[in-house]
Amino acid sequence: MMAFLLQHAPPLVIALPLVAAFAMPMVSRLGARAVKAWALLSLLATESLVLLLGRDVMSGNPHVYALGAAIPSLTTPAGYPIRIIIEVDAMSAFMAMICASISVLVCMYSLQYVRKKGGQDKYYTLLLLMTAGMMGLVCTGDLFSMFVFLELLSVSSGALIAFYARRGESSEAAFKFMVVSSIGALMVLLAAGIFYGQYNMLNLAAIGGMLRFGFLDKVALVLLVAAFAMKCGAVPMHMWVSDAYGEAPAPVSAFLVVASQASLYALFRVCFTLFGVAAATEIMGWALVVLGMLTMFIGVTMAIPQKDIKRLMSYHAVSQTGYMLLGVGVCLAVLGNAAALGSFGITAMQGGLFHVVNHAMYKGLLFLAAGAIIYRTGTRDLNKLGGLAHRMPLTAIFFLIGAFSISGLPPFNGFASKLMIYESVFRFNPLLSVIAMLTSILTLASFMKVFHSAFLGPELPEYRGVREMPPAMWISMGILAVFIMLFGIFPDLVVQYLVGPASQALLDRIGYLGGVL
Amino acid sequence: MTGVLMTGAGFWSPLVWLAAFLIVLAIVLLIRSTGRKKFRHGTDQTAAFFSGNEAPKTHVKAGNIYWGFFVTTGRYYRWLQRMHTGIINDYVYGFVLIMVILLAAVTMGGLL
Amino acid sequence: MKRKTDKSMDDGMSIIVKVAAYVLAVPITILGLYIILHGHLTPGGGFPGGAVIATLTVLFLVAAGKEKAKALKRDMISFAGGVGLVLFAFFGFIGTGTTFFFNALANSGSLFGMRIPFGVNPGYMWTAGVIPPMNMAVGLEVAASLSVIALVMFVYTMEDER
Amino acid sequence: MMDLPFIAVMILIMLGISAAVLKRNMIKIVMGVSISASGINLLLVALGYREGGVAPIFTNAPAAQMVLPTPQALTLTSIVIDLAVTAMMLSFVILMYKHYGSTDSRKRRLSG
Repeated sequence: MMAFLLQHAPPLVIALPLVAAFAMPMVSRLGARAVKAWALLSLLATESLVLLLGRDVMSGNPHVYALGAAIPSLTTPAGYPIRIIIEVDAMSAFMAMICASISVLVCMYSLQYVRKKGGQDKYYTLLLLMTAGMMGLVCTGDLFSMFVFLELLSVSSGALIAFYARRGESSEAAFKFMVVSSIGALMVLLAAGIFYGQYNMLNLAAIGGMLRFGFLDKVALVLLVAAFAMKCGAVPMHMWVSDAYGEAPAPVSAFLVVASQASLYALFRVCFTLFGVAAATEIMGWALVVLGMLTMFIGVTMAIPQKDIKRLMSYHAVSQTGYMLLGVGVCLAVLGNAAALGSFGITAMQGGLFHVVNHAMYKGLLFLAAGAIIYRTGTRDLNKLGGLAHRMPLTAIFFLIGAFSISGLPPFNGFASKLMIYESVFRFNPLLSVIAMLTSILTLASFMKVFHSAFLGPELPEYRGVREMPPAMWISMGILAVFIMLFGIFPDLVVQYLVGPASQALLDRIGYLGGVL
Repeated sequence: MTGVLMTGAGFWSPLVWLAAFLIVLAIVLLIRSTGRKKFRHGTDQTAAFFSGNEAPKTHVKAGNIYWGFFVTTGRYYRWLQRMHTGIINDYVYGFVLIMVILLAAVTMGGLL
Repeated sequence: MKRKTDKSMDDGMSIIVKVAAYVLAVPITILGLYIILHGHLTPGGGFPGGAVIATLTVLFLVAAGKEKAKALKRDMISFAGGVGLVLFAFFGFIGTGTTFFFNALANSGSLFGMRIPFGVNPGYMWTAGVIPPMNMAVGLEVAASLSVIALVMFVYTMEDER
Repeated sequence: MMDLPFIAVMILIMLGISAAVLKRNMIKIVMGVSISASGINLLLVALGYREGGVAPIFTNAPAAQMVLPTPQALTLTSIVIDLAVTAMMLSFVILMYKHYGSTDSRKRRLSG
């Protein structure tokens, strides 16, 4: 049974949340409790399947699965790959584990957070669809499926952003999100068309094996990089992020962070696996580094003056994405230079990937803490908040953990990944490292502003009746906080068992191509 | 060795950091315990000194924090405000701009 | 903001449009079903056929108007859509003994399992394995969800200002 | 003459994106996105065309080389997705019109 599940795990991790979402209209006839139980159970099942798959993949055993073939590993029946192929290597498994874990916590938090009458089943359907889209995006080995899952992700997250349709702002944010992300996805489709016209293939590995890097390939590279960089919120294409994250319900914002990181995965996959050393890696790497620097600095400076707590945090999400782009961009820039790659390139990439998982955790925790404030006080305006630590001490502690972690204070996990990025980037170009540190300082400054204005100070009369958040919310936040501490105290184990294999898989282009061909 | 993260140029050991933190904490508590014991909570001892008057119990609102920072960097922030218009056309324009710049960089890059 | 409520759409359009719509309903249904059922033989399939059937809903909404539109229950329609999708996934899971989406029914001799004779043929209905049932499932789903979209948008645009 | 569809594709995509950048009416922005999508669908269909090939339909097929049905499948999928996206965007425009009373993209509340 376990072997059967493991063999069929790659399509099942996509199909399980998808089928659970399809069945939701039937389950919703049994009442709101059944809807919640169904969503949580199916996400837990997905999570356990992903962990099962991830443990196998991380131990150096990538899975390749051809849908509809006579045997799962029959990828090239006529000498070239023809079917939809799912390829899960350590990098995909790493991302899939992040997505699945955060989805479970977000669902748990939503059990009490989402109180809208009559919208429960739709909320959980869309949450499940989003999970399926992310899983598909990180697991697929096919450029066209990537487009399909990207659109599935965009449509479901667009609908979730506009969940509180009574507010005009959320429709506005969702409209902007949909326009921008559908144009981005169209560019991905255009790139897929360009590849199909040249090589008659859509499989990432097959295209990578035949790549000539002519003019059309360069156009396709630019389209893909621009589209995925936009989807992960790089400056100057980041404006949708602050609208969308700011207006979505708080758990959805926490989940959208992971959605952006799935796009980041696609960006790395395209740069490292599809193009690899053959392409202009130095230029592309520098482009990512410059984008990363801009993202980091403009994101954080835009965050400081914000007065809406969630909008402020969304700008921080933009800013933190810059660190990942910086770390991995440095590795991409030195990809052709074996000595530099060995001495600091790999560390930079590991720092970037470590930051991905850390960011998913602490940003999730911060958004959930913001959600708790909004849930109890009903306002998101920092000018109206104050003195909440008297009434919500647990929220204050969780918020502080998240804030310390995002600002890179030891011994939290943000410090470990940022230190890896600083020290490796310093050997690449010291100026970049200095700007990155300055960004961290500004991050701490702006979170102290939030902490001071929301939690500190005398108790305000209008919040005298505020109580601590309900159990489902603090349990999910507590799990995140515990993992932040653990990752902070044992960063070497995380790097050794999770990040290390993932970065190796991303660098091992031949291995990925050989999995299919 | 468990607990030591190699960062390329150096290393980071949270366990050692925690141990050092605890030692410093112990020293701080030690010094603190030698202090005077006359401190009383909730008396005039803890009240803020406000020229002899009753100290106002107000909360500094978020909009007033870092006022000087924004005054100093006003030109930069005005530039940022002009950039973040919030109009969807500008979002798409930024995307097209990045595509053009990247395309120029990738195609012209070989010539330079 | 106050806006005038459009009462003229409450009872639908004129009697001519209504009669024409009711007459057209039969050929539209038949065309849709034909496209769905022959999806594995001719161009078309679940999505185009379902979309054709969904035009029926649009036609009904436009012709009959807002009052009659209340007869269409959104919950029931999305339930039907869910059934279609779950059926589709079920046919995907049938092949899981070998691989996901494996066409287990094809050439098996059972329902839709007829072997296709090689060469030019007029099209045999009982071939193609799981593809025709999947087409039907998708047809049901698409017809239902497009109807829901049309219904929701119709209700939105007709709704009075709060 | 073989390049004609590709020129049309480029024109359509450019038209769509320039509509999204330049037009201030949100309905027109949605139309621009749809036009770009149609351009890309045209690209996929044009890529699938082979001189002298027949459509990949077994029924009453003449004895000639069939084209690979992949581009057609891609086009159908992308049409379906485009439909969903357009429906979503239009419903957001409806909602925004209800709240803001305008379809002008400059009438926004989220900025900065």
